[in-house]
Amino acid sequence: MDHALVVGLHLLHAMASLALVSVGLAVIFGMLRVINFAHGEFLMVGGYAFVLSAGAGLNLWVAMLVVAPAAVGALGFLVERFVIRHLHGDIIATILATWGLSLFLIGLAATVLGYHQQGVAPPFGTVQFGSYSIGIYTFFVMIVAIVTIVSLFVWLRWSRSGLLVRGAMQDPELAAALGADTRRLRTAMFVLGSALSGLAGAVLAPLAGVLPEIGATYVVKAFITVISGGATALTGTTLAAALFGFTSQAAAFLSRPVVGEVALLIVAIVLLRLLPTGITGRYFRKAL
Amino acid sequence: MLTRRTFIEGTAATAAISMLGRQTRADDPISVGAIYDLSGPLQGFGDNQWRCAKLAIDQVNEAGGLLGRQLEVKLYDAQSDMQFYNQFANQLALRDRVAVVQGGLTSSSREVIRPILHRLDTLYVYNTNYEGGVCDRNFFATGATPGIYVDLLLQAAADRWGKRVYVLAADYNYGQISAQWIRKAAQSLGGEVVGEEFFPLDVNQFGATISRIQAAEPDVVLNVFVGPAHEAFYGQWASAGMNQRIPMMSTTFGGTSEIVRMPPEVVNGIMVIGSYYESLDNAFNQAWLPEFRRRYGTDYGYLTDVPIKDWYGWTLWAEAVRQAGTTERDAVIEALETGISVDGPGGPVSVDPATHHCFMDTHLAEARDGEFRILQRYQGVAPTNPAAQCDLQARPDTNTMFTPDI
Amino acid sequence: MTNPPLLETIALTKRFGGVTAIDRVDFRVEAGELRCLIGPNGAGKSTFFRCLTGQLRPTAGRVRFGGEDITGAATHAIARRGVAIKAQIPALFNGLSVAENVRLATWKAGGRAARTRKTDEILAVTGLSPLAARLAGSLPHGQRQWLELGLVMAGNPALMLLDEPTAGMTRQEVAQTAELVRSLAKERTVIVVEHDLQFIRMVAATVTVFHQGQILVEGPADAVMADQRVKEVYLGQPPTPGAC
Amino acid sequence: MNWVRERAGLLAAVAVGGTLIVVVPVVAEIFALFELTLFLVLAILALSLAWVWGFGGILCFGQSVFFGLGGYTYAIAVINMGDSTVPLMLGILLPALLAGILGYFLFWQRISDVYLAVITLAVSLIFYYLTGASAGSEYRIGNALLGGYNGIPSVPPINVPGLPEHQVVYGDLYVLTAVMLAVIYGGLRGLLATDFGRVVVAVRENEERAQLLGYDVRTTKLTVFVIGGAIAGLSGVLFAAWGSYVSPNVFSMTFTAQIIVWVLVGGLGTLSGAVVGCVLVQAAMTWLGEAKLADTNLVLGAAFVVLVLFARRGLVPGTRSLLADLRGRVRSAP
Repeated sequence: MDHALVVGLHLLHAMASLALVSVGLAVIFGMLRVINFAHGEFLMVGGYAFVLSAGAGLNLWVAMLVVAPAAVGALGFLVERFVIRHLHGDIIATILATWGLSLFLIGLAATVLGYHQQGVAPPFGTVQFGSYSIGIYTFFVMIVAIVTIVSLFVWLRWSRSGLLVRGAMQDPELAAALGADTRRLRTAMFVLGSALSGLAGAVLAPLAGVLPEIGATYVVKAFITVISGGATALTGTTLAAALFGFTSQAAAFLSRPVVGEVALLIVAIVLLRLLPTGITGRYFRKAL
Repeated sequence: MLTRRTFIEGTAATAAISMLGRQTRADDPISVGAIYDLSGPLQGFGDNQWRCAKLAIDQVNEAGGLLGRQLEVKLYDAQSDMQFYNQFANQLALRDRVAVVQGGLTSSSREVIRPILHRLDTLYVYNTNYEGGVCDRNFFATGATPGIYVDLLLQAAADRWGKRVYVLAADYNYGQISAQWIRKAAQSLGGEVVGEEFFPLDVNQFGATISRIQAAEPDVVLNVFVGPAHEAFYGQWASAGMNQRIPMMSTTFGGTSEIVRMPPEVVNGIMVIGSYYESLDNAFNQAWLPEFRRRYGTDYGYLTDVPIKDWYGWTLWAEAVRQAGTTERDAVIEALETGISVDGPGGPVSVDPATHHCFMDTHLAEARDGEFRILQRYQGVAPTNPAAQCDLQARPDTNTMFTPDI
Repeated sequence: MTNPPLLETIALTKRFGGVTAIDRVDFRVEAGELRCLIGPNGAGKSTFFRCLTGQLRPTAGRVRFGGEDITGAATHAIARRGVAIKAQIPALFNGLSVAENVRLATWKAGGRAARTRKTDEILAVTGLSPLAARLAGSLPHGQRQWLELGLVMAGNPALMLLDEPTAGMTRQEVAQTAELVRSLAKERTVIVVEHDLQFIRMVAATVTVFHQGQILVEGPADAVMADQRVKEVYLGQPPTPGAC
Repeated sequence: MNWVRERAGLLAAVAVGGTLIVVVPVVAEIFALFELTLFLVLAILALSLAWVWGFGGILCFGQSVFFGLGGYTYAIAVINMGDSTVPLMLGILLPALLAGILGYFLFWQRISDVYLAVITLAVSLIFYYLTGASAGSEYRIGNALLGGYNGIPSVPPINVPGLPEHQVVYGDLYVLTAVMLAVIYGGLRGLLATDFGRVVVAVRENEERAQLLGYDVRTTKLTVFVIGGAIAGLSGVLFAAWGSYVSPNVFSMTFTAQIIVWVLVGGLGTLSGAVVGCVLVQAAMTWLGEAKLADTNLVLGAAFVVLVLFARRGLVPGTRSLLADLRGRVRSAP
């Protein structure tokens, strides 16, 4: 019984952390149709921002929930303003640009920050279920993921600015004709997506550590999750993260970790074969 | 064109070219080759490897060089990419005509360059702990092999906590072979391996594993993790409160300054084994470590036995050249095979003529507040596991990599 | 026993989610006929065309061409049977030259020499010979229309579907196009979707009126124009070019 | 004069090819040839993606899978057989076969764009994990140990068919590779000039229009994909023979992204761009590894971003339009 409960919690955690890792990419992909290959490095920068400011004596929660998203949001602003904007949505050019950015950020982190920044231990204690224990921080990660995604949904669904964003996602020209400043909107959404990546990087840092190359462990799964989600990025990504997180963790429980990794990829392939335009290509068209 | 081809046809001819190239005037510098990962995912290892190597080379040069000649090091950054090891090894042997090549970190990098340097008659010294088994007259290893380490660790665990061990290892030759040694060691101690899991190098979710360990309730967990993704384990282990409940040992922890990067509350108590820790109080280290810090500052992380072996590798080679009176390969090999010995920050190290691996002091230590506390010293530990099949004195033509007979 | 019609649909239906774009349409065209389809925006004309070419798979019903069932067949297979379409917005190979565009459509002509001859011929007919080396993507709209017509003609199809061939054309070009369509219809069956009543009068064809996915009326042009129901449909929602 | 101008690209290619095959082996040092061999091997791989993506319009993020499969197939087969002739064939055939199966899976379901990219990437990563999980003596095929992440070392070189003792190494391997590259480049250009080549480009330009003209887009794409797979496989064979080594790394995200980068740097939609991009990027990385001026990632990353900003379509198209500009200016000058 305890075992089932613990397994269930681990499954939820895997789903939540995959969603958290992917959501920033989903916002950027959903709004700008830009695949940000530097996404992993945005998470890395978020992790460093958190670890460095916490190490400098800043309150842990301020460092995690404010400084990290703000820092990566600022980075996102610069990237959008000086690179992405000038590519005019050319998907091929953005692949090369963001890949270059990814290498650049890794190199920068390796040169400037080095490999010796001290990490932060996961706060909180543990809860006990019979002979099993789980870190309370695990629940915290789930809560952050849920709060992030739910507030995005609420904002897009019910606020005026959310409506504007949805309109611009559907038809940028029409939105522009109706007086929306789509250029500023694109910048704003890129910054939002970056900030969310920064948040995710910071929240996961105590569990994953921070190194210049840490982004590589995130980017592939985030990429596959977001694309498999399909056209309606937020709903799609949430569903895909749940499916993939569940599959890989369940397979890892039943067998070896490598089976978990492969299972995720196979499910992604089968899914895209059955729904060639992603989960939300066929269903949930009216979702966000 | 034709002459070139006939030249390249046989290795003997190639050797002749290299020999010709090495005939130099008495005051020319001696070219030596170094390949390290100074960028890419392995930079965390490569930076300190190179610092230690350079210290040894600089010390030789500052003391007047070798045979009255300065060492001129050709350094290449392999960028954590095997194809560059290939390119640069060829370049060092064919263009730079170096007297020795040292470097490489992963077993794959070693197995890429070792055959090349063997074929091109250029001496190769490899300075990293690895799974063991290489038997090649042109090859010397200063690194330790896991057989020795796991024996000592499990003995220490049996003395302190018990004999039921849970093994976590990288799904990697090093991890697989280590796991085999662990099984054997546990058996001979009368203990048992109650669980064994292997992880691809980029897995960083350990929830399932941690709950399985909780179910198995071992006396001790022994990990052989490799790479940055696996580091995530420690945070997750501590988050679940396990670092207070089950002791943890590792043969790999510490290699990339984890001890200063990870919060003490996460890693305190992890028991490790290796030939060097900064906290060693021998006289040599008391002078050596300040010298290292004088040259490189203090922002290098923390040195353990992986980078330090590069200092030994270069120092051993220099000693052999002095003894041989020449940089010529065969003479240097013969000098090394006399069981040559040097003192260093981790204690004296000497070459085993039969296996071309090294005898060295080994220390049991425990992570404590950003430092490794030395628990025990084992003197002159022998390179046991390649010894079983490899005898380069009896069979100098051997050129192979044995799968250790476990 | 009479010959089967060249094209026949039986209760052809296409639904998108909850919307029924084509609703049980029974439609037939005899060989050699020239037919106009009209109807207000959203009446389902373009969707109907796309069901005929296999670009869309009908939800229900059958499509017969030359007596054979081609429902759900692959687009290219239907094209090979001799159905060609000029889309509403010209679909060309923008990165290829005008001549290469045409040449690609001439594969039925035979060997290399025959294809070259056919290409030259089509370029001449459409007045594009001087522009043969230009990239299709760089042509102005009117000439894109001509080029696409050229592509459709080059395959020498038995059935030609033209979706608003005169959109964006000048009055004079409309007249030219009408002339061309009339001459094309001499050797084959042509179905034209058109809003331009002047054009319809010029080609003097039988007219089928679509409304809300169904056939409202069918008959000679003048009679249909005079029909009260047609007037109501158009008064309720006057035709605007550019959308379906 | 006009004749020359119209065929300037072709003439340049012939000149470069001739120099590479005939002149370079005579003047260059062995180590330089050795390095150049690698660049040309990888250029073949770059060509395969330039063909599949730039001309076939298939956004394949897993070209590495055919390269890696070619390398692994060759390594395993040649270790077991000794003579390299059959292994070389297998190293081309097996990737082509996989491309056929994968292509059928992809194109008959009309999977396109980024979704196709994700599937091909996922296939490559599956190979990455599976080969990576093959450490241990139980994973062996005949005499070949798979070796997990360590890969397969000591892969025998290519030999003259039937004469295992006549190994094709260093200068000879260089000439073989350069000839292969020239043959493939010429072959692809020739293919593009045929009616089939037109159809390939037509499918890229407007898939629906091609279908409406009666072309079976699926078989066209499949053919393109299989040809691309075979070329990538050959490149993998040469890579394994060059380095005597193959490891799961060839299936990794980093490696497959590198192929995309070569093609984009040189210019998508050109064949010469892929070769130029690949050789330039590889040479730059090698140079940075030797010179150690700064972190390789830092320099390379910045270079890519700057390149995208100033020549969005890549070096070769960028240079072409620059030359055309200059020519126009010269002509319009009084």
